[in-house]
Amino acid sequence: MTVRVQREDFDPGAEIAALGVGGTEIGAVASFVGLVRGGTDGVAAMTLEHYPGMTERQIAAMVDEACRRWPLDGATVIHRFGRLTPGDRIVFVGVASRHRAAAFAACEFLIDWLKTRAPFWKLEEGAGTSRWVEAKDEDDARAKRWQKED
Amino acid sequence: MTVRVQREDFDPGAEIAALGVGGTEIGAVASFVGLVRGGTDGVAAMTLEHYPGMTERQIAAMVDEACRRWPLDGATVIHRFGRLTPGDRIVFVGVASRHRAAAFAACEFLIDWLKTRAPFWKLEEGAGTSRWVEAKDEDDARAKRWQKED
Amino acid sequence: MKVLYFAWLRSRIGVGEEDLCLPAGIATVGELINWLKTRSPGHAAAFSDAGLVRAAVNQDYAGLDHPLRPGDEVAFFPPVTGG
Amino acid sequence: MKVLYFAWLRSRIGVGEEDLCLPAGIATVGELINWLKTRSPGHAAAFSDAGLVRAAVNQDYAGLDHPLRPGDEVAFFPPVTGG
Repeated sequence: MTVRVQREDFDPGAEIAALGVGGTEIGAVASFVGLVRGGTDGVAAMTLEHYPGMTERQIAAMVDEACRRWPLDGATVIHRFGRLTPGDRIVFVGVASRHRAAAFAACEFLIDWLKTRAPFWKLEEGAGTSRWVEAKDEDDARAKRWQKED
Repeated sequence: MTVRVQREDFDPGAEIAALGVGGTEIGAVASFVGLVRGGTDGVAAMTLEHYPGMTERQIAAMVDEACRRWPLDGATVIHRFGRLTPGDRIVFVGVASRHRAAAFAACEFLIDWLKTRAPFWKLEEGAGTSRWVEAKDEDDARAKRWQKED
Repeated sequence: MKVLYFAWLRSRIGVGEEDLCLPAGIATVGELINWLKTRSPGHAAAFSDAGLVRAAVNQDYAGLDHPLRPGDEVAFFPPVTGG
Repeated sequence: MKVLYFAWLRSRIGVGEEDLCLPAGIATVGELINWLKTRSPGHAAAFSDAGLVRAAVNQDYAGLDHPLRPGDEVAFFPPVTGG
């Protein structure tokens, strides 16, 4: 299990390759790459602020939870911070499993949870001003799909 | 939209990067890599036979259908044929979209359909014998999830 | 008419492709199968369990009642196992 | 006690971190917020809509009634927008 919070870009191909070498029982690697969108309102750049320490702790807890819910052979989460421009990669989630259903479910679970639990905040720049992006109800709704009935 | 049926290996990172440059409106690239599993019965290798012509035609039709169902900015399907050994990559499915929900759904749709509609057959070698792999009911069930009620 | 066989149908029949002159009265995929079964013990073995055989006409999936026309490319194979 | 602010809470308060000596009687996150609001107009503005503020104690999410102990690291921030 790999969790990295970093300013630098990452290489999705290298991460997928690393997930696939965890054993010959791995049949499926599902992955997700999130990119900065330009937007119709002409966003020129954004700065991702985060809470060092809590970020890694929360992401590690999400990965542990995914491993409890699905039979996984590997999981990698990388999230960037700092200034990014449209087209830049922001986030990578990759999951290896024997079967594809578990790989897809865990991958979606992790990105949905990242969106609603990992302490990152986006400050968008555009047309000479900047504004803090507001959280989306839609993201909360997607994350709630994974809540267990206890 | 890219469809390739080939003997050679492919580079998931290069395919994901190519999907991401389709425009600054792309926020999500979901992808899937299928690998040859060794299996507990000690499979040493497999040979993937296919129906040249029909394979490309059926995969292109699946990609068209995915584009009708979800708002996609790009889709790539690569499927190998020939002799492969455990750990080798077999199949790549990558989908780019503005939003991650569409990217994940279309990616799962394409791999589920590939498993049940693309004319490929696996001949497994192991312990001095070879046998044709049988289709799985589980794969049919997963593909049926996507059938529309007309 | 060009008829193709894949996977274990090919193994049992012994060839992957046949160019056949169909006798009169064979108008559907199902009728073609019934005629092919009479051609050799290998053909009979390949088509012995119709439930395990899939058909395509001109590279699209086709049912037993799918009509056949001169020049069609017909293929028979087991349920697919790619991906 | 170390208190951290992120995103627009930091902008409004003017600093990202404060080392504070809490007066007696502040035993929960909610009580801490009420006291912080009295420290400056910036603090008051940051906490003016409690529904927009999330809290963490020792880097785990915490509700208003979460107890505070000496040495805790407390953070306040808006709903997250990463990914």
